[in-house]
Order: sequence, then structure tokens, then C-alpha cells
Amino acid sequence: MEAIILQILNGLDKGSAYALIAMGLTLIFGTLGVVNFAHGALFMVGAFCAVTLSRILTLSHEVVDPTRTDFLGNPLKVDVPYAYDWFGQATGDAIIDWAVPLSILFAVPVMIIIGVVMERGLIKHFYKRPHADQILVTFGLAIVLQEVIKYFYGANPIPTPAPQAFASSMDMGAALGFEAGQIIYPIWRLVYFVFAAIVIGCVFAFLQFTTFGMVVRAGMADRETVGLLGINIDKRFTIMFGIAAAVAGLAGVMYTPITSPNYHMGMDFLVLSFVVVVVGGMGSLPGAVLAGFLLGVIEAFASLPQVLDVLPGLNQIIIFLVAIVILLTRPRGLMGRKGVMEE
Amino acid sequence: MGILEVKGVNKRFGGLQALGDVNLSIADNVCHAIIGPNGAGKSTLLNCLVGKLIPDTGSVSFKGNSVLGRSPHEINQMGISRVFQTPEIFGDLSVLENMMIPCFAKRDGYFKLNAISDVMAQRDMVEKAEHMLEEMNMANKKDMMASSMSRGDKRRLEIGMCLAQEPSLLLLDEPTAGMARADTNNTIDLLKQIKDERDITIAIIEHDMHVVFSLADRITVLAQGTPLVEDTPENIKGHPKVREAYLGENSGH
Amino acid sequence: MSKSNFTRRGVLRTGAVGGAGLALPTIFTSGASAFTNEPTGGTVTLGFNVPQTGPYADEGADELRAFELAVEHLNGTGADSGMLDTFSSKALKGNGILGKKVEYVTGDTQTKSDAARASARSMIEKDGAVMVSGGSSSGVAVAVQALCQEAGVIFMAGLTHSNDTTGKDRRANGFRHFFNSYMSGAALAPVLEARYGSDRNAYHLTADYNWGYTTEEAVRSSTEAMGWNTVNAVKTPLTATDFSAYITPILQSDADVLVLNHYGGNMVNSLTNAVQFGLRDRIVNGKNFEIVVPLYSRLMAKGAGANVKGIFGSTNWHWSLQDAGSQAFVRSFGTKYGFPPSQAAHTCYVQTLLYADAVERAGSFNPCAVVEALEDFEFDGLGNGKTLYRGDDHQCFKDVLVVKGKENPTSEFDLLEIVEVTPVEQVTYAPDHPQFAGGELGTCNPGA
Amino acid sequence: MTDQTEQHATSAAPAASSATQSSTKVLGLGPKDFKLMFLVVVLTMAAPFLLNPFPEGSAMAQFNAGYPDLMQRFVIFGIFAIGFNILFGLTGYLSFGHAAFLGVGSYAGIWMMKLLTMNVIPAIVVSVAVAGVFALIVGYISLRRSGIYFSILTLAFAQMSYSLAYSVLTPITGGETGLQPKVADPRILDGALEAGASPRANLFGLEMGAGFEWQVGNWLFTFNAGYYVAAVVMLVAFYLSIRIFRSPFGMMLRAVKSNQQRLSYTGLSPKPYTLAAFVISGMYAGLAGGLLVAMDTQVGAERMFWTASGEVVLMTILGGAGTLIGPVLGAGLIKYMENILSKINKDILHEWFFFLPDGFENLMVELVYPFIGKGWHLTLGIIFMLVVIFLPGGLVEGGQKIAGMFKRGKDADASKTTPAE
Repeated sequence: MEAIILQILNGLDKGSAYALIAMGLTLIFGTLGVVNFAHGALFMVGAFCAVTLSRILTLSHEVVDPTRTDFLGNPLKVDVPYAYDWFGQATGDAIIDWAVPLSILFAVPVMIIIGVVMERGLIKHFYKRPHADQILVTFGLAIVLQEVIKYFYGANPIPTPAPQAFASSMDMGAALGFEAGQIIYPIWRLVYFVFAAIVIGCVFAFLQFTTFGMVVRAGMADRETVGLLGINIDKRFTIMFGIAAAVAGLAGVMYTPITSPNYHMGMDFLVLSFVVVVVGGMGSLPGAVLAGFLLGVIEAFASLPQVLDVLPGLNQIIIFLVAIVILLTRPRGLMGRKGVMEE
Repeated sequence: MGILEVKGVNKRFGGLQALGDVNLSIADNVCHAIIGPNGAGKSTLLNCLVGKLIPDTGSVSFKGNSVLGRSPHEINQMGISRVFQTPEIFGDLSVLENMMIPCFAKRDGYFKLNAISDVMAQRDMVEKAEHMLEEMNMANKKDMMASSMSRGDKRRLEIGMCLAQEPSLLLLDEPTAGMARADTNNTIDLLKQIKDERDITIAIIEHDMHVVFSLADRITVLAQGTPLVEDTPENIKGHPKVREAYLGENSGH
Repeated sequence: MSKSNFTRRGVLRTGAVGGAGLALPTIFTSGASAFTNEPTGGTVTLGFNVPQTGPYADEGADELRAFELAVEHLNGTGADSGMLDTFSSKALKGNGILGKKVEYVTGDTQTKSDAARASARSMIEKDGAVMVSGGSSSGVAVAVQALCQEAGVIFMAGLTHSNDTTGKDRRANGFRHFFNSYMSGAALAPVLEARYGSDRNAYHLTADYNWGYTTEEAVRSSTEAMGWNTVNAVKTPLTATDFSAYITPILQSDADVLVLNHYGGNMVNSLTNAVQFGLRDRIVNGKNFEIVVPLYSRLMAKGAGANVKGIFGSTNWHWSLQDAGSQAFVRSFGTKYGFPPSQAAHTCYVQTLLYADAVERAGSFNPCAVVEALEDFEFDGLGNGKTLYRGDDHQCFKDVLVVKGKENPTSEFDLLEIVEVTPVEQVTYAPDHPQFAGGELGTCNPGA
Repeated sequence: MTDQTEQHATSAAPAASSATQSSTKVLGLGPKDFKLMFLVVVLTMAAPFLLNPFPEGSAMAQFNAGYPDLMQRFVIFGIFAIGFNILFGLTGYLSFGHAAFLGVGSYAGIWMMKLLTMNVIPAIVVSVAVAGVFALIVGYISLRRSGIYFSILTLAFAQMSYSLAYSVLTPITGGETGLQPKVADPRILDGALEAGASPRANLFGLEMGAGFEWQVGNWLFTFNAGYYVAAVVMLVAFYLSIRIFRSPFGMMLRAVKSNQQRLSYTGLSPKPYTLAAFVISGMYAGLAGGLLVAMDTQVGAERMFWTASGEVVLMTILGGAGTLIGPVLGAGLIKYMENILSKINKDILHEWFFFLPDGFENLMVELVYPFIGKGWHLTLGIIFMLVVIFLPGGLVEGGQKIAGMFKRGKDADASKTTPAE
């Protein structure tokens, strides 16, 4: 029972990352009809917003410590962050410690700007082009983005820990009425899940309850008609692209304490997020979210040792296997609309 | 016994009864029009005939063979060709190639792996297609990309493609919808010519009464998914039930 | 048509192009040279094939730095002469190899065996390389080693830890200085026994590919031999980035040690996840829960940040070693680049020197002569103490370092501290040891 | 369709039928196609010269691509892309898992070399056959869906193949370390190897690595048996693809892409046509996989990874999907970048800019360095974007534009001069 609860938690946690990325992708094809292969790269850029902010916060000057030596035997130069000078060591440490949550404030405007620039500068010229061209240009852009990041940050993963307060794990067993020590879960992962749920909720609420959202939803259903009504749908789509980029970026920022970011993490997520979107059904936001959580949970269960003893290698293929089964039984995925990307 | 027999066909979409107990018999070698107001079930009925939809109950038989459960290409191979409301042609292919495809379909059946010989070396097919284009008065357009033609020409090509298969039954789904008056008249003339010159049955769904009364030998009026009356055009014109159900609200046309 | 399986382009590159061939086309035949890419001019070309793109790009970049340094030292153009001074063999004079100036070409393995072979083939076919070195994974090492055997050039493996490289996939033209899975297991076991006792339940998470398998097998067999019990061993996909689903089942088991047979990004993520799940705070069967990482890479461990603190593992070499050879190398490298070298850089540097020295001693670039000179060659002063290049399988036998994550690092490079230097006797095995069975060295191939 | 004849040379646009009818055919090809075929034959046969335009030892020699490995890769990936184009270019079905067929073909080929003989013929034949069967299974299932749903189904099959080959199927595939022929393999049709010899791929005794070099002045040209074997296979594959493009089958495939609804209502079933195209293109991939093994006797699972499938998509679009020669050009460009750009390092840059004053030299090196060597991916990404932005029809369109400019230039000259005369 404990094992099942834990695997559900794991699945929901991973699923929330899938869901956030898939939701952004769906917003983009739903509204703009563009296959965005650079979406994984946006996730990665988001993660590197967190890295960048923590680098900025730890900008340092060197102080020579004559009592110790470095690897060449010279006196050791110790980096002292400016934050220490300005705020004192304790406050400075606290600010640095909170770099990841603070990055949210930093990442949102950055990602919206990147998204808007991308849409206005590049994507908008590809609305009427074949999907193959869209794939080629966004794939090219993804490579460029990740190579730029690699140029500045290298190829190795960069540790970006959560604030101390969230870095430890929590024994949920007692609270849920189980034996202590059986259901231990890292606090940050719970934070991630809650955060993802809030973001997803906000996007839905935004689309559901605002006039802006209504117009966009109408545009998703029938772009031309809305255009005929004299509403400047293009402008709204640009903003939508910015929002999708911000959602991907936020997913990336918050993910950094879970796995240390590196420049190709976007590509690692790209294929899976496409599978998630398609399993959810093209053009369906609830489908994307549902499929994200579903695949996350199924993947978690396929990783159980008891399962692998019976079917070795199942964890390697489970997502794809489920995708095949779902697509064969439900022609347009879980909740897909007819005629979207079927040609 | 008609060439096409529809018996007791019902079709529901969720809570909506699209077709309710439709019986229809189309006699050989006539032009039979099916008319009715919007939502009367005309298109649903047509889709049931060509295999796009499967009726919930009832039977549809063509020349005595049931078409139910067969896929559109099989039904087509039985001798039913369909013209769509918006012309469905191969836009990225040349006009000649458009015309050759039904010729191949007629000769080779639903699939043949003929991957090595040159299309243009199939003299008989090319000649047949060119001949058909001449009949359609389109010989001078044969090297054009089909999508670059006018709507009237596309319609003409589509009808020609259907005829190239030498079908026994030609189904036309509002063939003049969205056309300018001149194109509509051209299409009427073309269909009249086909009707006169060929040994073919035509079933036509149409909104435009001008077209219907120019062509039809018999008319079935459909309302709310059920045939109201079936009669000759002259009798239909004056039929009170029809006026009430259909012409009354569309007299402005 | 005459056979010249691989070209002798070195001939042309090195300046033999001249008046002779100008007027009339000359058809070269293979009779002219004794072995592939025989250098006849004033220079000799070496091929350095390292990952420049993909997850191991930083490790590859470090290898490349070491190669550049080695070439400077061989040619005598560097600021100092690095390990040439401490190397027990004095054949190298700092005037190139056999008096020929060392030149080099570089390529990108992409950490894919296909790309690595393509890159190595271009070095051999186009650039006339007479030796290929580098690489950061066993898949690449085995693939390129087989190619070099076929082409008739020497392969001096870079970072490759799988038993297979000098086990079932060993080749006569290939040599490995780096240590292997077996040695990691053999070196770690006594240290683990001393720290954690002999009554432990180990849970393995293993990367689901060859290197993972050989490492798991090595660690299992040596820890089981001292009394540990293996509770479970679960395979994780190479492409996994989140290991939570593999870590939570550990909470339900009665394991008190977790062994992470992971490398690179896998290691960083699995270790980070394990620590996040509070495994290190657990007490099972009255014992503190412990984590072990059999193969440490300092470059990669950096990605795991503070999570490595106190965690045991093994490594081929570390810059904090105090012997003269290591210090000389760290000084040269650190002065030139501003930071200490990684173990990958060290092994690549040493391999280049060992190759050059063997050529010098053999008096020929002929691969067969080089093989003969390297086989059963004993040397010292290259950072790992007394070392033997065993002739039976072309594996170096030397002391192995057991390290643990440092509690109070003084800099970003100061992540590991050496716990113990396991003497070579403890990690030596018979050439036909079951973990290395199924391979056949064959005979050297000079190509041409 | 402004310039019918021009377009016909390279694109799948319909044959200008009147022209075709009146002219005689050579090898079953119309005059335009024959010209194209002839051009490709000349280019491939003369590749050792054309790809080595720079003299040895010169600074530009770095850009020479005329060495066996890369020449082989050009033609082999050319075959792969030609095959992919039969599916994608003609029917519009975008498979994202074609690398799986290449990989399966390679594994089949290497097993033939391990079990039967080092002769490449059985390896290649079996590669094609096994890839064909695998494509039949994958295609039969995947073609139940269209559009992106189809793409994801093919991707799923390929990723499963990759993952399993890399891990649990290690006993069959060699996993991470791949498979190479070993001295101890059975090879029942071959005699015992001489002591010390290693198994080499051959065609009835002609080793794939065999060849000769020809020195002309400072130029050195390499003629490699393996390359010519692969090149001949590529020419056959290319010839077949022209025939398929011009055949009734090819026309039906274009009809599938254009309008499936009309095709069904014309009595033709799209499914067997697309499946046949899928299998044919899978067999092309298998052929490429078999040849890869024949030229370089090893297989690694990475050649089935999704990026490898993505690469062939990019090759085809980059060159010009649906055109005959485009995919080959795209394959050539990508492989050239991968193998040549990635090998340029800082030292070579310093050599190039040696003539500049020191400060400028360093500046130039710093400016160029991010785009070469370890930065070759960046250049590749930029090229993808530039091509697709400025040449929507791929490289072929670029070629046509250039040709068009020449023509227009000539016409303009003519119109200028004529009145004067």
C-alpha cells in the first residue's frame, strides 16, 4: 500500500512536469497551428534562468586567504559574494539560498519576452507553411538555443538546490496513518506538484473566465471566423505564445532542484512531451494535462522492481507502449479534436 | 425494382434522429432529385449510400447487392460515383493525371503495385483520359495544376473523373452550391448532356430549385429525416405538403 | 588493383609532395609502406577523438586540453615538460617522437559509436593519423578499438571503465590505461567493510547497458564475497533523468546500502534524488543508511553539488595526489588552463606519453613494434605509482584510489578526498577471470 | 508552374505529357530525367576528384571530403533519404521512426557477417529483407492513423527498438558496445582466416577497404572499392526512385497526399498504397543499414535513436521534399557538416588567419571558433533556419533560383543587345 502511494506521488510529480510542457505545446498548436520543436528548449532556457539568477546572486570578488593554499600551492583565493558585503553573511546566504523561488520572478518576464520575440520574429512567418517547414525551423532554433546555453554554461549538469527549508524530506506516513518512515517524500517535489497544479489552474481559469481567453478559445476552434469579427486575433496569439513560453520556463525553473539542469535537458523532454500531447489528443488542453499525469503514473508503476522482475525492460518502453495502445484504441488520443493535425 | 433500394434506414447521432425509416427506390436510367430543407437529412442519407456512414438499421442495396459494411472504395468499385458539394479533386496533380486516376481505378481495381512503368507510357490510359477531357471540353487545360483552375472547371473535372469510371449511378451533392449563375448554367447543361447521352442513373441532392426542375425526372422530398412525398416535378411543384414543409420557407430563393 | 586498406596519406601531408609527382600522375601502390600511415616526413600525426557535443562534452574538452599539453611536452614547446621529468622511462627527449614533430587532429565522437568510428576513420584515411586516442565511454572505446585493429593503427583508450574493453572486446592494437569495473569493486570492498561492517544489505540501481552490467557484477561479487547480501538490483534506463520511481521502493526494502552503478548525468540525478528522499538520514536495522558510487568522476560529481559529501567511490586518479608525477602534471595543466585536470585528462595525457615512449623505445611507428614495446611494460612516475601494461589483455595494473565526497571543500574543484590507495595486488586478476572471459586479443595488425 | 520544363528536371511535378510523348525514352526515362540521372552518375563516379578540390597540405585541404569513409556515408545516407522521400515526399506521411529500419537492417547485416560470410551480398540482401518485414509490421499498425498521430506511432516503435537494443536485447545487439565481426565468429561459408588476419568485408574477395591512390601534382585522389560498390547501389536506388516517381504507383501516392477522400471515392484504397510506399522506403532504409555495415563493419544502437530518425527528416526537407535529387543533397550537406566542420580546431583556425596581424588573428579565431569544432551543431542549427526561411523548397529551390538568375541574366543581356543590333 505504501509502495503504491509513493509511486502515485512519483507519477503525479513527473506527470506535472509533462503536463506543464504539454500544455504549453498544445496552446501553441491549438492557437497558432504551429508544431514547436523548440518548446523543449524553452523549458531548458527556463531552467537556466534559475541558474543565471543564482550566478548573479553569487557574483563575487576574490579575497586571498593566506592561511590556505589552492591546488597549485599558491595562497587560496576565496570568492566572496557581493551579497555578503551588502547584506551581511546571514541575509546574503538566505538570498542565495532562495535563488530558485526568486527565479520565478526573473523567469516570467524573460520567458515572455523570449516567447514574443520568437513569435513575432520567426514563428509568425510560418503559420501558412507546411508542418514540415515548421519542424525544420523550430528544430534549428532549438539547436541554436541549446548551443548558446552550452557556450556559456558548459555541458555538465549544474547543481541548483532548493532552499534549505524545502531541501529535506517529509515523513508523510504518520500523517496518513501509516507506520513512520515508510512514506517519506521530498518537500520540494510536493511544492513542485502544488505549483504545477496552480499554474495549470491559472491557465484554465484565464482561458475560461476572461474575455481574452474566450476570444482565444474561439480562435482555437475557428481562426478565420474570429478574424472576420474584426478582433485582432494575431496580437492575442502573440501574447498566447508568450504565455506558453512562460509556462514552459516556469516548469523548467521549478524542476532545477529535482534534476540538475544541463543544456540538452530540453531535447530529453521534447520527444516525451510530444508523445504526451498526442496521447492527450491534438488541440485539447485538458487532454494534454490528463495524458501528462496518466503517463507519469504509469511510468512510475512500470519502474517497480516487482514489475521489472516479470517483464525486464518494461520501464524502457512503457510510455511508448501505452501511447501505441491508446492511439490504436482512440484514434485522436484521449480528448483530441477531429481534423487537427491529421493531414 | 430500382437500381438502388433503400429500405427502413434509421440513423441517430446521439439524441438526434437524422434519418427515420427512410424508404427510397431509384429507378434505372432516371434523374432522381432529393430535396428538402436544411437539416432534413439529405447529406446523411447520401453518406449512408456511399459507405461513409453506416445506418443503425435498415438496408441499402445496389443492383441487388447490399452496400452496408463496405468501405467507400468498394462501393465505388460496384458502380457508384459521387460528386461532392465542394469539388474534391487532386489539387497537386495535373488535370490529365486527375483524369487518369479513375481510368486506372476502372482498369486495375482498388490496388495495383505498378511501380516501374512510366505513367505516360500507358498509352491506353492516357488516350482514355485525354478523350474524357475532350468530352468535358478541357483538353486545352490538361497540363494545368488542378488546384489552379476556376471552381466551375474543378466541378467539370470532378464530374468527368466520375464519368471516366463509367458508373451506373452518379450521386451529386449540391453540385452548383456556391457557384456563379453562369457556372451553374454550364453545369446544368453538362449534366443534361450526360443524362441524354449516357446510359446512367443520376441521383442529385440540391437546394437550387432551378437546377432541380431543369434536370429531375423524379423528386423525393425529405423533411426531418423522413421522405414526405415522391413524385414527378410537375406534381411536386403544386403539392401542398411540400409547400408547407419546404417551398413555403424557401420561396424567396 | 592493389590493396591498401587504409591510406598512407601521412606521406603526402608531411611534405613528400614535390616535384616527383608533378608532371605525371603516379599510382601509388601499397608496397611502398610497411604499415598504415607510416610517417615519412618530418612530422607524425596523432588523432584525438573526444566527445565535443552531447552530455560528455565537458569531459571531452578536458581530454583535449590534456592532449594539447602532452603534444607540447613531447615537442618540447611547452612552458615545462610535465611528466616527462618524472616518467621512469627516459626515452623521450622533448624533440617529438623519433625526432618527428608531433601534430594532431581532433574529432567529435558525440558519444555515439557510429560518429566516433566516422571521425576516427577520417583521421586515419584523410589525415594520416598513426594513433587514435580519447573517448569518454566504453561503447565508443570498443567500437573505435575494433576499427583501429582493422585499420592497423594503435588505439590508446581514453576514459572507459567497462570490463569489456580489455575483456570480451579486447584487441591487440588497443591499450587501456584507465581502470575498470572489476578493479573498482575489488578496491572498494575492503574499504566498505572497514567502514560499514560486513553485515549489510545492498540495493543496486544499475544503468541498463553494458558498463552498468559489468560494474554491478564486479561490485556485487566483491561485496558478497565479504559477506554483504544483495537485496535487489534494478536496471534503470540510460535516458532516465528522474530516479524517484526507482528510489521509493528502497524505502520498502530492508536495504541499508544503496549502490548507484551510474555514470555522468545518471549519477548526478540518481544521487541527488536519493539524498532528497532522505535516504542518508535513514536508519535501517540499527545502521545508518549509506550510499556508494562505484565510479566517481569529479567533473560530473560537481553537478550533484553538496550531495556527494561523505559518499564513497573509486577513481583512477585525482589531482590532490602528492607523488611527483601527479604534482608535475597538475602544475603544468593548472598553470596553462587555470584549474586542475580531471581523471579523464590524466589518462589521456598519460596514454599519449606512453605511446610516444613506446615508439621511441621500439624505434619505429610500426604498430606491431609499438605493441611489443608496450606489452608487459613496467613504468612509474605517471601518477599511479608502479604500473604494469599487462601483455595478456593490454590493461594497466596500478593502485586504485578509493575516495569520498569532501565535507568542507575549499574550492569548486576540491570535491573528493582520497580515503585509501588500494595497492595493485588487491585489484589484480587473472586474464581469464570470468568477468573478462570470451575475448581474444588476436595478433597485432600493422595494416597496409 | 511558371517554368514547366525547368521544374520537371528535379521535381515530382507532373511530366509535361506532350513533351514526354513525342520524345524517345532512354532506359525508360524521359529526356529530363535521363539528364538528371546522367548528371548523378557522372557526379558519383567522379566524386573522388570533385570532393578533393584542394591540394594536400594547403590550408583549405581541411575542406576536402574525398576520403573513403565520408564518400561512403554520402551515398549511403543518400539512399536512406531517397527512400524516406518516397514515403514522405510522395504521400506526405511523416515517419519519425525510420532510423529503426536502418538499425534493424544493420543488425541483420552484421549477423550475416558473423554467421555466414564476410561477403557483403548476403548481408545486404538480408538487411533489405528484414527491414522490409519490420516495416510491414510497423507500417500496418501505424498507418491506421494519419497526420501527427501516425508520426508519433512510428516514433514510438523506433524508440522502443532503440531502448530495447541498448538494454535488454544486449545479447543480440551488443547493447552499448555494439557488434563487430570477431575472429572467433563461426562464418560457416568462409574458410578459416589466416593466422593474424582479421575478418574484412568483401565482395567476392574484393575488400571494401581496398583501393588505390592517384597523385596528380599536389593533389591526391583516393579510389576506394567500397565507395564504388555503395555508389553503384545508390545509382540503382536512385534510378528506381525515378521510375517509382514517374510510375502509376507514384502518381497514386501523390494522389494520396493530395486528396485521400477523392481517392477512396474513385475506387482506390489509400491504405495498400501507403503501406507499399512505407515498406519500400523501409527497405531503402534497410539497404542503407546493410551498406553501412558492409562499409564499416560495426553496429551501435544509437543509429536507431530518435535523433537519427529526425536527421533523415531534416535531410529530406533541407534538400527539398518531393524532389528527386533534393534528399541526396540534404544528406550530403548534413554529413559534410558533421564530419568536416567538427574536425576544425583552434590550431587550424590560427593557421588560416596566420597572415593577419596578431591581434586580428586572435580576434578572427575567437569570432569563428564558436561555430566550428565543438560548435558545429550551432552552425547546423543556423543553416536549418536560414534554408527554411529563405528557401522554402529546400536546396533544390536554391539551385533553381540560381539557375533562374543565370537565365534571366542571359535574357536581360539578350534584350539589351538585340535592339542595338
